[in-house]
Amino acid sequence: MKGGAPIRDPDRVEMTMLIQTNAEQIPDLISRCPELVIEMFRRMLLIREFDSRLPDLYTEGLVRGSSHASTGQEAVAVGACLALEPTDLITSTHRGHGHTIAKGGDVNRMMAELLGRATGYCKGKGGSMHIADFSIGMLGANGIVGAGIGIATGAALSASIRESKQVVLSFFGEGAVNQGIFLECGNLAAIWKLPLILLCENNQFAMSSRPTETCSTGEITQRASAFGIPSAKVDGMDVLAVHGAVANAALQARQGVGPTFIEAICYRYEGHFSGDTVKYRSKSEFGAWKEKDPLINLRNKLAAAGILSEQQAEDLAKEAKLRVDGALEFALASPFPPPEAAWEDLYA
Amino acid sequence: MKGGAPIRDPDRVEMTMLIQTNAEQIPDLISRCPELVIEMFRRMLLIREFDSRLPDLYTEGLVRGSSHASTGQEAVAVGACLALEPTDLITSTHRGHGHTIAKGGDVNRMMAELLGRATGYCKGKGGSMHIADFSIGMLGANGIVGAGIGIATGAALSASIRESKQVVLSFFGEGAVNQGIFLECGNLAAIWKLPLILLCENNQFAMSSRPTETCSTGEITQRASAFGIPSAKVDGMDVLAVHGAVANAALQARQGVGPTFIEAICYRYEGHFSGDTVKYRSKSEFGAWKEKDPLINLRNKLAAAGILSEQQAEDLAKEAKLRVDGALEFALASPFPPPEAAWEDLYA
Amino acid sequence: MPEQRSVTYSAALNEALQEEMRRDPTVFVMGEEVAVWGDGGGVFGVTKGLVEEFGPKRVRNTPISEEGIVATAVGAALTGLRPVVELMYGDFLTLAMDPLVNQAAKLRYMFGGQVQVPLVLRSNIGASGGKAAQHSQSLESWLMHVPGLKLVLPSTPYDAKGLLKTAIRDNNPVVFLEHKLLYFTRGPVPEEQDTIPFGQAMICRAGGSATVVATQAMLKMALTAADHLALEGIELEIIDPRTLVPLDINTIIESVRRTNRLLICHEAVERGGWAGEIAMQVLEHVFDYLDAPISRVCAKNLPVPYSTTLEEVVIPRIQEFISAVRMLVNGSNALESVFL
Amino acid sequence: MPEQRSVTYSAALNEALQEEMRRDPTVFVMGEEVAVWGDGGGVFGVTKGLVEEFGPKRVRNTPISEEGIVATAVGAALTGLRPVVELMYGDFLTLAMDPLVNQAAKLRYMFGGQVQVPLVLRSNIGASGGKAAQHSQSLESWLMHVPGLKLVLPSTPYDAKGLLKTAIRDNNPVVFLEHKLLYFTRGPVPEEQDTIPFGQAMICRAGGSATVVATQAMLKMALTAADHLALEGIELEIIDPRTLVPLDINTIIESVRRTNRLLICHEAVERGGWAGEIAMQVLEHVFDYLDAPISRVCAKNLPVPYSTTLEEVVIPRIQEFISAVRMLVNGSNALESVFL
Ligand SMILES: Cc1ncc(C[n+]2csc(CCOP(=O)(O)OP(=O)(O)O)c2C)c(N)n1
Ligand SMILES: Cc1ncc(C[n+]2csc(CCOP(=O)(O)OP(=O)(O)O)c2C)c(N)n1
Ligand SMILES: [Mg+2]
Ligand SMILES: [Mg+2]
Repeated sequence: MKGGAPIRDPDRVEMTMLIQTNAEQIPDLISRCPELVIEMFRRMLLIREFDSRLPDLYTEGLVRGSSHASTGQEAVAVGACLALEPTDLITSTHRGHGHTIAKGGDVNRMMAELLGRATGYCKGKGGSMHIADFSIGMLGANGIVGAGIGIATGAALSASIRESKQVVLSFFGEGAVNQGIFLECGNLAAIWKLPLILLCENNQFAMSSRPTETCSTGEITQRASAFGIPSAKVDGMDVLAVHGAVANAALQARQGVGPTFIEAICYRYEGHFSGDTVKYRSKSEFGAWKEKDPLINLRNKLAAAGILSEQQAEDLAKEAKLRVDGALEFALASPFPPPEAAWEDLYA
Repeated sequence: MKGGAPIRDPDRVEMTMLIQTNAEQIPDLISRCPELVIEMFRRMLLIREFDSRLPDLYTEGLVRGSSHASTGQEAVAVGACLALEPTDLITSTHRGHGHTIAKGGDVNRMMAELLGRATGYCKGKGGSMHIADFSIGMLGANGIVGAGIGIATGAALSASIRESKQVVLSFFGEGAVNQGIFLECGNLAAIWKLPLILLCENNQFAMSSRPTETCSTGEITQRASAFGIPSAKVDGMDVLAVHGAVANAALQARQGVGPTFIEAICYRYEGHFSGDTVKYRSKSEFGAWKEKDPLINLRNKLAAAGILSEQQAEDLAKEAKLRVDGALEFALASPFPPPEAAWEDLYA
Repeated sequence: MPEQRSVTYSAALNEALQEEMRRDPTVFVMGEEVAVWGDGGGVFGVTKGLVEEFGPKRVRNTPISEEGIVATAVGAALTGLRPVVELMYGDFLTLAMDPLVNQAAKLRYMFGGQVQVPLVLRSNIGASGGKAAQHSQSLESWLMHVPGLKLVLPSTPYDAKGLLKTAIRDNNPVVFLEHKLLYFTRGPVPEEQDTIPFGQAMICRAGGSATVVATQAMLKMALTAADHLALEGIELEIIDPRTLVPLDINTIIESVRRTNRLLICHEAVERGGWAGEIAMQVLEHVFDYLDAPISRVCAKNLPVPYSTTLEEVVIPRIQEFISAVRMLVNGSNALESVFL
Repeated sequence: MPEQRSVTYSAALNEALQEEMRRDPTVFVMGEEVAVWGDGGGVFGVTKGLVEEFGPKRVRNTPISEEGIVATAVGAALTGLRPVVELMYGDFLTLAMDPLVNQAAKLRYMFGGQVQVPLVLRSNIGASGGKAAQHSQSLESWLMHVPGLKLVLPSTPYDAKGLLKTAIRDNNPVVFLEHKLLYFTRGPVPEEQDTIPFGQAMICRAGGSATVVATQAMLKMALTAADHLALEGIELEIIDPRTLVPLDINTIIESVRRTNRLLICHEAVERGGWAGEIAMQVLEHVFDYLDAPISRVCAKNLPVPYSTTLEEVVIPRIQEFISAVRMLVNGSNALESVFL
């Protein structure tokens, strides 16, 4: 499936305030809403830039614990988040930097969190696996595979009870579809017709495990049929395809039709986490996927449409670099939390 | 689906030692293996008789805790267990008396257990919800909805590793298909092609809840598609239908094809447990199901086939009554476990 | 003054739910059979009548999916609602530990205080009439060990109502554990009763011979035993902590300063149970006041067996309690010789 | 005598698995990434090389399904095999509590001794380098509270190997908790080393000033601290219980009889942690020998935060330990005035 996207009035498209009016398929989001697509490109570049820094930050000892890069998967995060309203909600995984940036998060605060600083999103208490920004509807990364699905289902139940018209999108890896919570919450979402989008990022690996070894159905989407949930499979290297699928799912959710399952096929460029020796895959496999690189893919399309010159593309890349440089500077200049802060924030 | 049954050499059919040689469909188990079908009838009568006593035993204070009658569901237990080899294994649920009898269990020891006696299956430690008889491959009732599925999957893994050619059948209620363990173990069984039969007893209720309210797919069998497991729906009021479906599944399992999911449609005659006021269903609904009573159903077929006279049927019913009377006598004559026994059996 | 009403523990809980749901539209109830069972609402009748008043949107029957239900409640609590979840039996906590422990208890802290998790998880503990190993456990000690949770064990209808109201208004995850044997016990609950603050122990009986800390069914047993012991001249001071987190250790300490002896009684399994925690805190504060070793009467280190003769061995009995008190009050030298 | 070999804790565990799998064909290994990761076998390398020797039938990579994996192991253990399951992090116990607690621990008892459950659940505990709240917990106290389980916390490569062999041969469910910071520490493991019996504590250092009970990373810290304290004339007697269930309380008691002072140190959260259990048992046996309140040094009642400056507050540090020992040895009057 290669999804369309909602019609947008180009004049109404603001970069962080995308208003969807209806979801009739339009053939060409690029020509109708160039600013939106440029913003997609910008956020994808920012994710690429941000997560490319992780290995070094880890090696230098600036980032502790486990941190997981989402390079290669930028199109999924951005396509999905920019198909949502700013007031919509997402839950994330252990691999959450991309989701945060895509939802409009602040790289300064994220970098500061990675570096354990008091100015970080979680005041240094969370680190990479626990980034959250409730002000933009990012309900948190999570160190427990599958846990975000439960939280998202609850948030969707809440939206439904509060009649807020919010949609909740849960990002999870294809490794999570073997966790019991996926069945339990998929079922709850279906019987209660919750405004939930289950977005499975199939990046081909759960650590070293292939979905073909661990998921009994050849097609992961088949699992959604166990809940009677409509499902779609989408090219996760194509931000426009992801955007279209999610926009449709969001519209359905908002209309009270219920949840949708979307599998976005993509590829994890880095190892599972900083330090992974990645012996379980071949260079040629990686190379084949790089051919479909989501950033190059989009840049080519934008160039072909004549709305992004080589120079502009370079400028945007430079902008991303500067923003991440700035984030690192901000983080490095920030203090570590004082010891007393350990005692804060347990109870409200 | 209305299953056939394996061809059996009638001469080789012993009541507790059924050897399956192959599973070509035969049109009429009654004429080919009358002793087998009579044994089915006998065991069904015994279950009916046994579980009919529960309400009184509970009211009289002889049975404590929670006990769950399986009257109305006799055909499922018996059809399934008599399609297995004696060395095959089953796991049961909180509603396990029927499964135990069907697998060839001893009503004396079961009744003694219900009455908390030292001669009971569990020496009085388990009670109704924890009856087990490892000597006949009955791996235990279970008070946790869904837990038996996990144990059965493990037993099937064990059979597979040990190359024992055993098949494992897990009985569970339709209420259990919303538990995460069903997904996790269904998936494991499928990827590992375990010799497992997932037998869902859809008795229309999980306490007061209807499957239509709690299970998101109209068809419960659809859930098996989430694991890529072949599934069948069978008339659970017809012991021959159940037998045929399970026999086929067992053959497949033994051949290494992997797990099968079977939904047996039946009806719970009593309340959920002794004490349930059963306000959530109508008399007329109950009446309609009673029309299909599995015992009458089978008795009529046997009578039509001319292999069971009215007198013989009455005699068998009397035999069942006597056996349960005997079981009660045995139990009542048995001592309670001495207090010291509480300290035994924790560690091996 | 209005006349003293007497209501059951179950009805008192029901009133608390009803009043809080009226007061605050963000409160909702979710769990297996909470809208339907018996005369309508939960196997112990606690949610009776709620679906009629508040409708199925706020009183939600769920499938049998303990992990999913609690996880869903966490998500709802993060986004502006106040879920009150019922787990039919406390033994099923085993299925919901991840959303409770790794999510509800930690999210606020992990996220640097960005959010609050106002969730109440109601369930029950205790053995009652042969429910056996998988329906009789008292698992509160696990939860006491989880930073970020609050933990309430009400012993009377009065406390049940007041503490549940407080739990619902609390902005943190609260595990609220009722006791199966108490649901149909009665006690005074004044019409106007409102919240009861967490962290305030109740001295249920004053006495100078020894301090006893106990909750729920064990508290009832201790109070009965105290009457007997009084005839022997042993005057127990009996304290119900009411909430284990936060724990009112001061009331216990002050009592021990007066009595110089302490016995802790819980129905949870002895080994690793919360008696040890109270003992440690008391040692840390008033070791020098102790005239005898701190003593405990708890369930044996066994699963709960089915048959009466066995269940009675595992669950503390009054005779056992009385013996332990006599031992304690007779002085430590006697004890030494018994134990070594 | 063969020369002393020095191997890592991880390699020692690996040897135990290899030797037991060779010895007994019913032993098999199951878990996430146990056959593949890194140089082959588990994120901490414990199952390295096993799939090559024993094949994928006995060394089974699983999907991410913690509850299902442990449940499956229970079923396999009931039917003649000896599963050794790896949970990648001990924090994921939250997902497997039902098969572990309601099934593995109880089935034999519930079924009146009909069957045995020879299952080993390997996992790990402890904070290490900023893994934060969901990957740093020490949840052993929960398991100590579950009758029917055995509980092992090895501190050295030697113990790791010997105790794992014993665990695999045990006919009961054993939870075997390794410590993340120890995997790559080295120590002597003689070639011929075999099983180590459960329930035998080890006196790691003899001394007369005070008894310390500690395990794993805390044991290492205590041993280091003891060297410092010795310079001040404080001689610690340091005991590693090695198995918490069964617990060798006698070795602890005898030590306390000599030292008259006890400090318990664990990385698990203080409130409701196993220090309380050891304290209770010591009180019950040798109260009169205590010259000071039993003291504890444990993780604070907080989730484990990410940043170094915060993690250091929560996880016990050596300075804190040293202060607590000084306090303890300076006598109880000083303590009183500090705490009250
Ligand atoms: C409950 C749980 N089990 C195991 C892990 C360890 N773990 C972390 S990420 C991961 C793989 C997840 O794969 P997938 O869901 O596909 O996400 P991806 O890493 O590919 O983004 C595993 C096994 C965990 N964090 N939580
Ligand atoms: C984990 C768990 N949740 C809830 C219960 C309480 N309970 C016991 S039986 C039951 C209904 C089960 O329904 P179903 O699976 O259809 O089996 P049936 O009773 O119809 O045989 C419930 C909710 C339980 N025992 N275990
Ligand atoms: Mg993946
Ligand atoms: Mg049912």
